[in-house]
Amino acid sequence: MNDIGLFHFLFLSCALFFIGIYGFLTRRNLITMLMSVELILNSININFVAFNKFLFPDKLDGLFFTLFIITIAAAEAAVAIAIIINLYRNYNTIDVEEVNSMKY
Amino acid sequence: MINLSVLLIIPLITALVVLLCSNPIQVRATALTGAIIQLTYSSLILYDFISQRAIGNTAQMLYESHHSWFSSLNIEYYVGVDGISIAMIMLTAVVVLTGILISWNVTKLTKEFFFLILLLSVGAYGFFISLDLFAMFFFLEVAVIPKFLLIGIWGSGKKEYSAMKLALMLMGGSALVLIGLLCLYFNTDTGGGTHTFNLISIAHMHIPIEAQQFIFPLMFVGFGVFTAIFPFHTWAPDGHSSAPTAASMFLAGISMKLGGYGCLRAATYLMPEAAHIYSPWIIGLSTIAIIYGAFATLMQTDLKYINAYSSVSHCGFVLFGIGMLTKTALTGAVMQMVSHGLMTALFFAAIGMIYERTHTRQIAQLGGLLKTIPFIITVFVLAGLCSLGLPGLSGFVAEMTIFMGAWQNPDNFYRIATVLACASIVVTAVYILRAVGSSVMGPIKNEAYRNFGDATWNEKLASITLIICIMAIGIAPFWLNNLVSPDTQLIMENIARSVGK
Amino acid sequence: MNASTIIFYILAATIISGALLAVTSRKIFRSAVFLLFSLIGIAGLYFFIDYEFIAAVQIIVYVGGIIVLIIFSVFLTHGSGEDMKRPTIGRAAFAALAAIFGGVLTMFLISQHTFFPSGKTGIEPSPENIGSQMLSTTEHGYILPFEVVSMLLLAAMIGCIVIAIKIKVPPHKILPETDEDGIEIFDQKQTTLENKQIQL
Amino acid sequence: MGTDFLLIMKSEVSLTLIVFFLLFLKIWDGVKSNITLLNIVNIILFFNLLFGLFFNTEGMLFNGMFYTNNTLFLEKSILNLGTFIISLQAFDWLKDHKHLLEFYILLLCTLLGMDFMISSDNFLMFYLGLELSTIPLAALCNYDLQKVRSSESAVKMILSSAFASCILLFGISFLYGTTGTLDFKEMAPLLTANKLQLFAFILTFTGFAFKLSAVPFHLWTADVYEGAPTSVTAYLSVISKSSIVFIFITVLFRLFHNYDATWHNMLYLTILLTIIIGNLFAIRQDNIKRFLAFSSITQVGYILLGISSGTAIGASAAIFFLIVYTFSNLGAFGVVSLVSEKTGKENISDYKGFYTNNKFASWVMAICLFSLAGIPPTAGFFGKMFLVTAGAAQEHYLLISIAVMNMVVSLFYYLRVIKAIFIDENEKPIAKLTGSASLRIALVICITGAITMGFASGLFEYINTLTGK
Amino acid sequence: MLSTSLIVLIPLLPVLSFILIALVGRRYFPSSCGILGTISLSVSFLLAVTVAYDYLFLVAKVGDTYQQIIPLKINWLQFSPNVSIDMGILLDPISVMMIVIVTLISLMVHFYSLGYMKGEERYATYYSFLGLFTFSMLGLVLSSNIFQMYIFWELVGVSSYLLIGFYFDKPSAIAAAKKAFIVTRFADLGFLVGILVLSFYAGTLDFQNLITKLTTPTDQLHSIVTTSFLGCSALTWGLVLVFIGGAGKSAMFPLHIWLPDAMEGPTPVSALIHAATMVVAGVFLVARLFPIYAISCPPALEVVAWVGAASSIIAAIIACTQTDIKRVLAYSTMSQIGYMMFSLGVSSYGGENGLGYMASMFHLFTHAMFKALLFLGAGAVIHYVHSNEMKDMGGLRKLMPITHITFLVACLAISGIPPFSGFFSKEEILHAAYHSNKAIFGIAILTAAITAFYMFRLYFNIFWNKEYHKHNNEHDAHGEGPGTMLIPLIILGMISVFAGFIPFGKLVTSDGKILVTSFDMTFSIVPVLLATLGIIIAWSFYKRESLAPQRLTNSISGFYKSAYNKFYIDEAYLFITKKIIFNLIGRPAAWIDRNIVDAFMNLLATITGNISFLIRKLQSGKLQLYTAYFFVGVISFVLIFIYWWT
Repeated sequence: MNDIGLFHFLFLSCALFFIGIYGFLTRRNLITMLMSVELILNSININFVAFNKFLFPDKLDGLFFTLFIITIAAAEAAVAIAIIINLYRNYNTIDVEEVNSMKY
Repeated sequence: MINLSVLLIIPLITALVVLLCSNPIQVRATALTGAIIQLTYSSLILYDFISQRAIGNTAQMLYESHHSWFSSLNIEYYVGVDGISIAMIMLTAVVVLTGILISWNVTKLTKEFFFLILLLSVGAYGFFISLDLFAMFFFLEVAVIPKFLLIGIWGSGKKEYSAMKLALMLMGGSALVLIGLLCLYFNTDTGGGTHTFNLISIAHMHIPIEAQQFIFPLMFVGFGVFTAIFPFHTWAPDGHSSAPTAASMFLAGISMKLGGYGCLRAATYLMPEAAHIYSPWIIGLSTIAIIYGAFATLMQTDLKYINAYSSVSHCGFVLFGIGMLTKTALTGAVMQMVSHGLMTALFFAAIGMIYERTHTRQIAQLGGLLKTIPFIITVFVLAGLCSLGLPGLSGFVAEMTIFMGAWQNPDNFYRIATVLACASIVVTAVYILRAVGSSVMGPIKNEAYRNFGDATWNEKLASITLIICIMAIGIAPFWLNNLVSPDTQLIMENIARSVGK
Repeated sequence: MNASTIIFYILAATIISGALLAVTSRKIFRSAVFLLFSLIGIAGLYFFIDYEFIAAVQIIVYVGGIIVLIIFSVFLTHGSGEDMKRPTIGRAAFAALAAIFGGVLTMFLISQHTFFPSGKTGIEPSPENIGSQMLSTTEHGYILPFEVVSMLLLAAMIGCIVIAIKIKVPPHKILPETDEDGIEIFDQKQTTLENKQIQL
Repeated sequence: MGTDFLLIMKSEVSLTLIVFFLLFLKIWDGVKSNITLLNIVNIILFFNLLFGLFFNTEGMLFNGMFYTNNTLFLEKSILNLGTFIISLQAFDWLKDHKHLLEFYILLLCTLLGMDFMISSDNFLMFYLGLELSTIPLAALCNYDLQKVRSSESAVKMILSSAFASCILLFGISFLYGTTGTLDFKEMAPLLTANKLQLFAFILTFTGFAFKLSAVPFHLWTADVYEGAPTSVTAYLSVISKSSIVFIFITVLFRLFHNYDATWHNMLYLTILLTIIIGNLFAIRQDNIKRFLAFSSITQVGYILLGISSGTAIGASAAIFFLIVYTFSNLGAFGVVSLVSEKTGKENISDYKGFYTNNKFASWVMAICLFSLAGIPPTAGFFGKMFLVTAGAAQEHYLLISIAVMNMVVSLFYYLRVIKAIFIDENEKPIAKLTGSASLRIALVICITGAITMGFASGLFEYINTLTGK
Repeated sequence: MLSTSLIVLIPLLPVLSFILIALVGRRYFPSSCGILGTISLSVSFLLAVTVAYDYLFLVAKVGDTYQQIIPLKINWLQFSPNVSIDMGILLDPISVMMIVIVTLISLMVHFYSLGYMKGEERYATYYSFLGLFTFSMLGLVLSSNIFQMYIFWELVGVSSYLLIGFYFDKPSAIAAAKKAFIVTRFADLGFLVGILVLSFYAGTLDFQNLITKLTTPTDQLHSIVTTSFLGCSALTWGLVLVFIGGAGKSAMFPLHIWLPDAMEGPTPVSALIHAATMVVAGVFLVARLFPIYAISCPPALEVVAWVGAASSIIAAIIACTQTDIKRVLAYSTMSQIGYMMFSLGVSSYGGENGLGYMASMFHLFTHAMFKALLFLGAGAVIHYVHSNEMKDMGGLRKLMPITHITFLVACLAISGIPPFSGFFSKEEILHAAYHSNKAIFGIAILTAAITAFYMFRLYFNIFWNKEYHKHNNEHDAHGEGPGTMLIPLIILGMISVFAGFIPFGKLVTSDGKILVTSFDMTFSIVPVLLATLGIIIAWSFYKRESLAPQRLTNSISGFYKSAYNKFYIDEAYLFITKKIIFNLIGRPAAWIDRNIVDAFMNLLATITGNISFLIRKLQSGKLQLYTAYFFVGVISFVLIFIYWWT
């Protein structure tokens, strides 16, 4: 794995990040938007882990950061889903385009 | 011993007591008492000041008092007065007192009305006694918002529009002042890289000329908006005409003077070189204001509009006097401020009294009132005569002083401007006589006018107070002149020193 | 091109294609599954660089937790069967352009940069090390974040419960209603309140 | 460690204890009356506020994960104060709410998050604090469970802030990658002018800008503010925002001081956009909460103006302004919550003739709005003046001019509300509203603060000595 | 024994009466106000006479020259160490003469008004205004300071305004008052600017210093004379401007238009203000500054001369055509003042050459007497007939014998028939004109003839011509007013007869030295003959009702019509004010203010509002768009701050 270096990981994560952004900007379902967020967070995790692994293996900062991000992602997802469900009860839809009663 | 802060405390306490009052009678009584105490105290200061000067106290500012306020920004509560400020303080005290008397019969939200008026007066007093630019600015803005409410709540006509316009334009003016103030602040140096707002010490500093060139117009125009400088005067006609009587009196009598005073004290005094450079511009603008205001007045049909536009013209004289940069003209400008303050207050009071009875201010609908309400009409005519510069009343003295001073400026441009400004007194005569002629004289236009009662005691008291002041200045101007001219002399010396350098 | 390289590219391909499909598939359920693949691919990536612990966490939390949650919510919101609406062409084009532009820019910036590895010997990211650091208060100790995140989880939990719990009773607040009964109730309330409270 | 440890972390410790106490109350379920509960909570919060003022011990814990000093204690006290006031104002809303204790648990968790966040000297702690203060807040936005707008606002809040944290994290990951540390102190000297770091910095900055709702990252603000329950809106616009400002100052001044040229420029642009766009939107709002949202966006512009000076004075001005802003904005929100709670009306046009029946509330509203507009003698004037003065030290006079001229525009829309309340005639004005005693206390605190804070020069000087260190 | 306090009392008594009546009298003793005013004026008059006597015969003569005496000077408004407005009293022959004239005529008018104004609703107010006017006029003539003079000048204008507009429910009266004030105000503008010019160069406002500074040939004076602006020297400008002020007050062409209209006021007022006192203020002003005109700036004096001459002839011609008796008198006043003016204009300073000055002052004095008499007489007639129009009169000689006699005396005096006073003063004027300017002399002598004609036209039309038809409700058998109205007529008639014998050359001269006037009988023949001719023509035309005047007017109908319409000067003014000033300046100014200046401010607000409306879509309520903007924002920030703005 000598030739698989930091940059590979970074490019991968970068691609994932922007795929996530694309998804976030285009998916009309709130749950899929949430999924895009997860993708983005994962790309960031890759970044942290890769930096930790390839550049600064003396400390585990990146790794811990990743761990916490994963935890928070879980919490965030839970709350978001709770909210989405509540929204669904009130609106009877989870299409993000239709959730625009407040504007201008 | 005189403590200037009392000038702020008295109206403040009065205002607070007003808030605690439970019925309109108490409110009025409290407000009146407060105003009388204030006038008494102001007179005391005036008396003491004159005697101090007489015994040779030549300090620039008297009764100074320093308190550190925000020391990290070198902001101080720093008050002190010279002759100019005292003149303005007296003006304020008189106008406040008469304003309260005139609005004796305000029935709608009496408490709030008097509270706001007193709050406004706090702003004015504070502005005139402050020697710290920050505090000055503070008080300048204090005096704006009460006007909005006064016009908005108790006004007439298109009051919302006028109130909003007035508030926004005045705030726009003060925003310009603020920008100028900040630039000025950062161009001062008290040593060690700290800056100061202290007016006196800035005056003794040398502000770089480039900075002055940038700051001066901001400050001057900013304060000028308050004085209805052309073309930022349009708040004045609408504001004055929509305001209730007392508010009109305050607006024209005091508020417009804040601007003039600011132009003099904060702009011209602190940035003499720039004042010198911009002097032709000031003269140009103010001459336009004088002439144009006068001509615009010619076409007005509403009494309040007439006085409002004529205020534009008259306040043009203030700026004109300042722009001339001669000692006499500056003195004249100060006198004009005092004079116009009193005169226009009287005028608005008279208009208010007429309006209260006839419910119209259109000159075409008035007529023959001299027969039914002679006292009020006499007041009205006197105010008109003062406005057109009748000798023996204050307007004449002030205008003549300005002209005399203006003519000292040996430059054809200034001379022509002076002649034009002089010419405005003819136009003034035309519109005043037009207003007086067709509204007061002539046959009675409306039979309902026959049943009016003449002025009540409070109206009489207010009018007479103002008339006495106007005549006191008109007949014996020397005391005002002696009060003011040493200090204008000082400002002139500052200018001369800087320009000479 | 050795084995590890190939493995990496396979993983990368899984991740990227999973992600791409997850954000484009019109069936929400499929979308979730593709996301699952992508996440598993990422876990694989962690294994690939010997970060087993984090790979395990990734699988447990994401696969065992979040994806399940998502799928669960998909069922709850009745959206699983139908095709999702397409994004408008303009939106999709814009998003694609922006994302590609952003991606290229970032990659460009990354490729321009020279990273400076610390060059020190690494700490084995073993569960023991991680565990001890996690609960250590000394240097490189993560006890405080650990505690904070536990608070966060607590809060999230409570939040979820409050929000998602099905309320059977009528609204907590009695708003003035148009029918007469409502007004009556409201008025009674007002009067009782007035006894207790001083008027503003 | 020992007592020092407890004293250094006293705010956090006490908050945690309160959270657990409330949790205990909830589980025990012994106190049935909401009003009693509310009183208990308010008293606790009051003591928490008092406790925050004393026994301040500066120090650093957990190897830089947590540090505190007197400035931070002050900042935490500001947050405590705001929370206390909001809690008082929420009385009417909560006294019939089923999930009262949960509300406070969530609220105090976010407060705890903010305390950790502003005390952090480390990106990890910062991030955790940020999320702790965001995620429960999104749940709180949804607290009017039956209201459509409430859930909409919560969705917008959580998804957009998740997105923003992603951007922020992306930036942080590169900062980590290029410096090898998460610690502010260690990272600061390692930041050089290379482009990737700059890129990472800009991402971080935009993350902050999002939280601050600075234009062009502000769009979520208005919708969220409008839909959330009024007390939560107040919390969002005051407490949440203040805490971000505090940490933003720290981050800019402590961490990114190598980039000061860049962030001056960024702030320059942001301030311009924020003030102008915020004003432009605010002038045509009718919903008063939405209106206050835009007005608070504009206020952020001014706060940033103070911060952009990069000096201690600027920081003190910002902190001072936030104190003033806490009082003023909460006062306004107090009245709004009173009205919307009792009548369900939230539009400015509904406020026409409000003064006829509700004199005290009208004056509170007026004074607070004047304070927000920066009109003397209210404290807002001083706050704004100091911000502008501090900002002017950079001698970007164009910026200052635009900012100052925009104060006039903002005056316009504040006056619109004042006009509706005092001037406009209304056939059926809002009837006499009676709020709870605690709301009254809150309003009195607010106007007292909004009037007197400006004259309390000692406070400003005190802040200045703290930030000057 | 010139006691300062006594001198001060002369102007102060009237003003005290004014204050007393205005504040107290009007309300508490309205009917006694006339008495009060009259008494105070009598005292004032007596004091004035005493002072005049003391000054002329006891005190002021040092050597053979009258000295100017300044018994009182109060610093009123200090502009700079040298320049100040002082309130002072300056006694010299002309001011002494003027106080006598003013107090005398005023006293007569006060006395006369006791009867004339009796029963008037605002009787007390009338007397208070009279007091105010008298005070102002006395202040004017006693001024020691040019600015003090200006102050009283304005006060006189206002009192005149008040008195003209006394019948304030008559629109014509209001209009006339307004016109008088505005026209004179316009002229005063010249005066004011003139003062500014003069005072700037002289460095003082004090008459004495001013005259000394501007007549002593120094470098400074030289510089003024050479500083030119638009072709004239500064001094010329100053003096001409000051003269414009004087011309306005004195109703010189073309600023005379207010004077005929001013006859809307009560007739005694016309006698006081618009015949005897205020209107000569312009003459007085030129006389006061005469040394400067004469010594330093002859061109300005030339202007004075020609304006005076033109006014006198134009007014005379117009007077011939007017039918309102007061208007005829008004034009005659204008004409006579023109006489005084050009008399000053043709004079020069000192010695023999100062004849014109002396003559002018002399004429001022005599004219004041007989013109006041004429007005008071006309007042009596109007009082009886209740009309101003000649056609309503005729044959009144039997009904009003005393009025008739005194009126005739006055007519003879004004026509310059010896030995009435007018003859002497006019004679001197013609003399002076003859010696210095033949053209003006020609005009003068022609004017004299026309004067005689129109005065007697007036006289015959009132007292002869047709028989007077009594109205139904006529109550009196004879038309004379009460005694209070007759006594002033008689007194003034006496003075008009004898005043010509006062040796003016000894008393009032340009340099204060005695001027020996030679009396040249041969020279007098031509003017007297011409005047007699005028009378005869008038007699033949108007003694009885005849068609002769009609025929004459028909034959020169174009000229007659234009003269009847006062040469359309009023219309020209009206055109300028209404069409040009109101429509072309005032209206546009008001329009611009509303629609450009103010609209600009509103436009700013509208633009802001519109922008706000346009960008509202930004806040679309759609979460993904928000995020998209966010993302675009991030990318733009990255681009801007990494690559562009660093």
